[in-house]
Amino acid sequence: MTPNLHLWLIPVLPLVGAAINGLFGKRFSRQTVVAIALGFCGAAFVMALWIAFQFSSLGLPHIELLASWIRAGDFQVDFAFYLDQLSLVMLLVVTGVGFLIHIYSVGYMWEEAGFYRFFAYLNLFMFFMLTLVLASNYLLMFIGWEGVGLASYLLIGFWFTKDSAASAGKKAFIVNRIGDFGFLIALFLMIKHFGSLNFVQVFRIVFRMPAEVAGTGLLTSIGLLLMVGAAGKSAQLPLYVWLPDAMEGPTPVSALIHAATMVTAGVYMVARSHVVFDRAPQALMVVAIVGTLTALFAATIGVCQTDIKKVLAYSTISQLGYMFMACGVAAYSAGIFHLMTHAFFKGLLFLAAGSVIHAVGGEQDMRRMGGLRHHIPWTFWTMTAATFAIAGFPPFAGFFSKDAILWKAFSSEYGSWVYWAIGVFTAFLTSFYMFRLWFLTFFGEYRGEAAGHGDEHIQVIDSRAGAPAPHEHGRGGIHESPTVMLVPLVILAVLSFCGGWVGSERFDKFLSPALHAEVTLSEEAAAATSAPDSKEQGNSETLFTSISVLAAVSGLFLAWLLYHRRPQLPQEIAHALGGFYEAVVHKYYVDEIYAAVFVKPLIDGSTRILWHGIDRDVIDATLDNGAEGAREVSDTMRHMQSGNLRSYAGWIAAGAAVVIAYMVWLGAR
Amino acid sequence: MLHLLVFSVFGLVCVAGAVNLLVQRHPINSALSLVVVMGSLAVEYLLLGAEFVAAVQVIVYAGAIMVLFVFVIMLLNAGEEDRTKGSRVAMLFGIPGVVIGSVLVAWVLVGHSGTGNVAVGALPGPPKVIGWLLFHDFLLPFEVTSVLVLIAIMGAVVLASHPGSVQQTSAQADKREG
Amino acid sequence: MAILLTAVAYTVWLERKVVGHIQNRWGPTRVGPFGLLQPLADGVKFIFKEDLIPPHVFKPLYIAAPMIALIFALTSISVIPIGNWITVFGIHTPLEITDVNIGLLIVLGITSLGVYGVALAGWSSNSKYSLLGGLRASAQMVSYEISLGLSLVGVLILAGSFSLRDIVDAQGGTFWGFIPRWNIFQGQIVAFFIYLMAAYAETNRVPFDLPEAETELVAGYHTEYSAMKFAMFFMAEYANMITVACLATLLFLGGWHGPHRFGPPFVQAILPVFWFVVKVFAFLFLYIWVRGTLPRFRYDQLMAFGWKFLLPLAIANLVITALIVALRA
Amino acid sequence: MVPLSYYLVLSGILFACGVTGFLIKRNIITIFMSIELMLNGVNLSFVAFAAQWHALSGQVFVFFVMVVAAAESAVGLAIIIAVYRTRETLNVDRVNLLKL
Repeated sequence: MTPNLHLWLIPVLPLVGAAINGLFGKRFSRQTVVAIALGFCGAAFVMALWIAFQFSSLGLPHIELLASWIRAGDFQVDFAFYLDQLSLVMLLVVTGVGFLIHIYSVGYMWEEAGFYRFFAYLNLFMFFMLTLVLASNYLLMFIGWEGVGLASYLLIGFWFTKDSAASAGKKAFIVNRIGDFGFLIALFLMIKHFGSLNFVQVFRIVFRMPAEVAGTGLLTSIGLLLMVGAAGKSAQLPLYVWLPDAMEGPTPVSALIHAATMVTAGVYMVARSHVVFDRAPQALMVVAIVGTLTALFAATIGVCQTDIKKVLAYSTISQLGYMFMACGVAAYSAGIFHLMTHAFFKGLLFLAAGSVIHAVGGEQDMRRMGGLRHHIPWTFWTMTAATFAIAGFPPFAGFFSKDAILWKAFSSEYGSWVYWAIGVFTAFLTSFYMFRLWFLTFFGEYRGEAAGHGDEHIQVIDSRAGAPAPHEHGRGGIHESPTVMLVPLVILAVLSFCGGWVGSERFDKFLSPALHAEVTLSEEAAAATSAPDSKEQGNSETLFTSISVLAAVSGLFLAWLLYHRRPQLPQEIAHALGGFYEAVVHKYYVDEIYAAVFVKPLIDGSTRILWHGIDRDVIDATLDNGAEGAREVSDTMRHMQSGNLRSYAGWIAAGAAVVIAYMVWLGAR
Repeated sequence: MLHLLVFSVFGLVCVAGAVNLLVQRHPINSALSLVVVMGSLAVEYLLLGAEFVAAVQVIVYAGAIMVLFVFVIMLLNAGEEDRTKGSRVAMLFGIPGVVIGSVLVAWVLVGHSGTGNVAVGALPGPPKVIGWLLFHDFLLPFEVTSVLVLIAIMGAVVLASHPGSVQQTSAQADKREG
Repeated sequence: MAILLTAVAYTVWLERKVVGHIQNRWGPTRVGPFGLLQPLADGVKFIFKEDLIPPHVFKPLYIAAPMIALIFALTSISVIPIGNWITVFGIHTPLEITDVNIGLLIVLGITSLGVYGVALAGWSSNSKYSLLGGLRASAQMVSYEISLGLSLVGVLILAGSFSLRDIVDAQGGTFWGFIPRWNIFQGQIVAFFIYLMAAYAETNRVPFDLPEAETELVAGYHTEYSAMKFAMFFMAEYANMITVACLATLLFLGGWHGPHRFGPPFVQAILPVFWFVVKVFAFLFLYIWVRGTLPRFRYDQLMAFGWKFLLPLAIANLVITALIVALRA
Repeated sequence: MVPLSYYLVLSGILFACGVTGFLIKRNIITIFMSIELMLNGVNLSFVAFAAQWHALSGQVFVFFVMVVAAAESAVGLAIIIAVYRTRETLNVDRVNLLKL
């Protein structure tokens, strides 16, 4: 029997860390807080590594039952952990990158108030992410799903005193909830039709069902709903609005959540339930379309963003779009491969951006930066590595994973050249805005005031709504970040450099047992792709890779041309484009539209209809009028009690007369 | 025909007494007119053959209750009733209303129930039968009325004899005690 | 009527003589032999005296009151049968003015009306004394009326009828030869005493004559009256006395039943009447005798006696007689 | 022979007078008397009907009415005395305050 791996230890360790920090953090010194947080997260990482080493000797889907949770009739859900190649990869990514970000944030958040609170949230986030990844049934995954949403809310709104941060946190949480809503309905459908939520049972039932080629059957609807959940969590087209605003949170948070882990949850979930998607081609097509559109859309917005973190946020959305496009064309392994590489270089980009902001004293606007390569060489070189990686230059990781996706997008049985074309164009845009960022921050002369002495910092800080923004220690001008921040940067740079060498085929083979073992269809696809036209596939593949490299280089050249050679050129282009440029700058007014379409009517509706209409006019009215009516009646009656005996006598006589009349009438009748 | 004559005479006396009760300003006069009414009623009862009732009427009503009234009137030495101007409305509606009402009632009564004629003394006379009835058929009401009277007595005693609850002039004191 | 009035006059005379003798002084002696004409003298005096009417007196009632008193006093006599059937000159008439089968009731009714005379007199003479006198008199009469009525009920139960004649007939015959079968001996002794006291109270006589007590209330309700009106009251009072006496004889002393019959048929016819008169005379004598001797009751004693003693006794007596009758029947 | 209806008319009239007295009169005692008058009117009709249907129970009812009337007047008069003692007046209109 496979040895008991105590999988449950991995999520529980960060939970313990979070508990200790959260409950007693106030009394610990910063060093102890760091020790606890890093210690537990590191332990989880070591556990993951230890499992990875043993992995080859393990049985394939290794399920460990911890305890039974719900036992309602034949429906049964229990705390069980599921380990296979896919979850192992995710495990390594999450714990690895998470650990590095922990180290980084020690330096970044050193002067922050609520230091312990930050690390408690981080550990909490790790716990939820790990439960999500390791869950063996959808319900436990859903817990992780919600928990991650909660942690992101807490972390985004870390500086809760700043109302923009608080509302950003709220926005993130609400949008996620909308996504979760779809996910939940999918769960209900599964319970109804499959009677269970465990991956094993569900996949076995779905495996036997025929593919719903025509029409929208059960599987398609489940697929679509899962897609909604994933879109909410991974910020895809309809529900991406929360991600750019999530930049309000501290940079390591953005790095951890919006680059490496949380956003990838959606991709992981789609990959995990590939069996469902394989049986529902329409759903798969939707995933692909959404993915590509998001990629293109986000990339266009990213092009004209000025805030360094916003640019990275939109690039994350577009890269996620790539991953979804990959899943959409049933190239799950490519998607996951890109996910892994993306985690490395995007994490690095965010952390580097963090150290850049750290260096210039909290300034996030690229227009006020420039020529920083001399001041912060380490950050500059690591940033360069990440930028080349994301742009997709050959030796770097990004090239391999993106190229794999693009190739699968074209060649895959579900794919079509349209996806490939958009993909390439987006790749071009990606490299363009990445190098634009690169040139603006590191080349040219320094445009910020931080060059002077410390006072600007204060002025700068004051300008930002006087909130206790992260007041970087303003000692002297631009300075390199402390080593504790640089070490993770270097590691990530190395990873993003050589991450790609694994190669998509070897990665594909590695993941195939998890992703393709029982899937007949995708096997043929894989076989088809790899076997018959391997030769012809070989040269067409090289053709495609060369095209994508060309796109990346042209992106670099354009960025160099516009932002390095002739900096005034962008303004002219902006004027030329006019309205379109304005729209793009304002993020196609999506937020405004959402506000107008959804938020406003909801608020107005509830106030006007629910509050005024029903509550006030109906309920209160009835009560008040009732009371009023009673009072009036009693008032009229009161006059009768005048104390005047003879009026009483009169009333008695009248009453008697009435009675007599009635009697007579009765008699006479 | 004698009966009719006697009846109408005493009937008129009754009505006159009743009207007098209304018209009289001084309560003592109205009290006496009431006694007259009761007397004539007693005679009416005799006409109807109910001697015992007549006798009791005289003894109880005229003899006891009216004496009580006279007693109270004397005791309280109630003065003339001050004539207040009757309200227009009362006059306007009151009198015609009453007249019409009584005429209507009279017409109905005369019209419809003209059946029975009443013979004088036709009632199975001796009070013994009444006694029998009283103590057999109507025993329960009899007992109830006796309890009622008991309560009435107690009530009267308590109410009337409550001395000095209110500060009163000396004149009243001796008068009341008399 | 004539008989009654002369009887009234001579009762007055009798009373004054007897009271005088009790107080060992002579009664009226000067006018006529043994003062026999004294009542006549009084009557004349009353008639000729000036009949003044005090100011702001409630005129109509002031005058009416004595009349009411007298009228009721005299009417009650009408029902009382004096003797048995007598056939005089072929006319077979019962010796009474009218024979109503509820005689007793009528008497009771009229005595209760008598109260009005007294009450109205007291009130209409518009003076504190007379008002108080009137109040007391009427209160007294009303309360004693009840015990009077109850005491009579005992007799009724024995006789079984309201008609006085039947009651008297019921008392005919004797017990074991010598004890006459009068009600007084048929267990009605207690009733007789109650009756006696109630009667005194009814007529405001001696022990209960507080209303006209000279000492305190200056002749009570008829203080303001003079001459003729006073005479009326006076006569009314004595008439009542006689009525009560007759009633007593009828109800308790066996009416006209004498011990035994003797003498010729003519005498035989008169005999019942003779017995009746003798009994009435005896009762009156008792009256006067009591007047002369007993002290006057204080008012609250009087009322207390009336309500707390006499009434319960009367009820008890009634219950006992009812039991006897029920048992015997 | 006196037709029954005459009696009823007479009692109706008496009752009417009683009611009007009850309404018009100012003096409490007079109001009481008009109540007695009404009761007498009723008694008359009782006896009249009793006579017509030769049922003695009618008369028995009269007794009960009398008893009730007696009780009522006793208590009523006591109240009147109490009222007079506190209010110094018998005029109904002035006796309309519960508290002195």
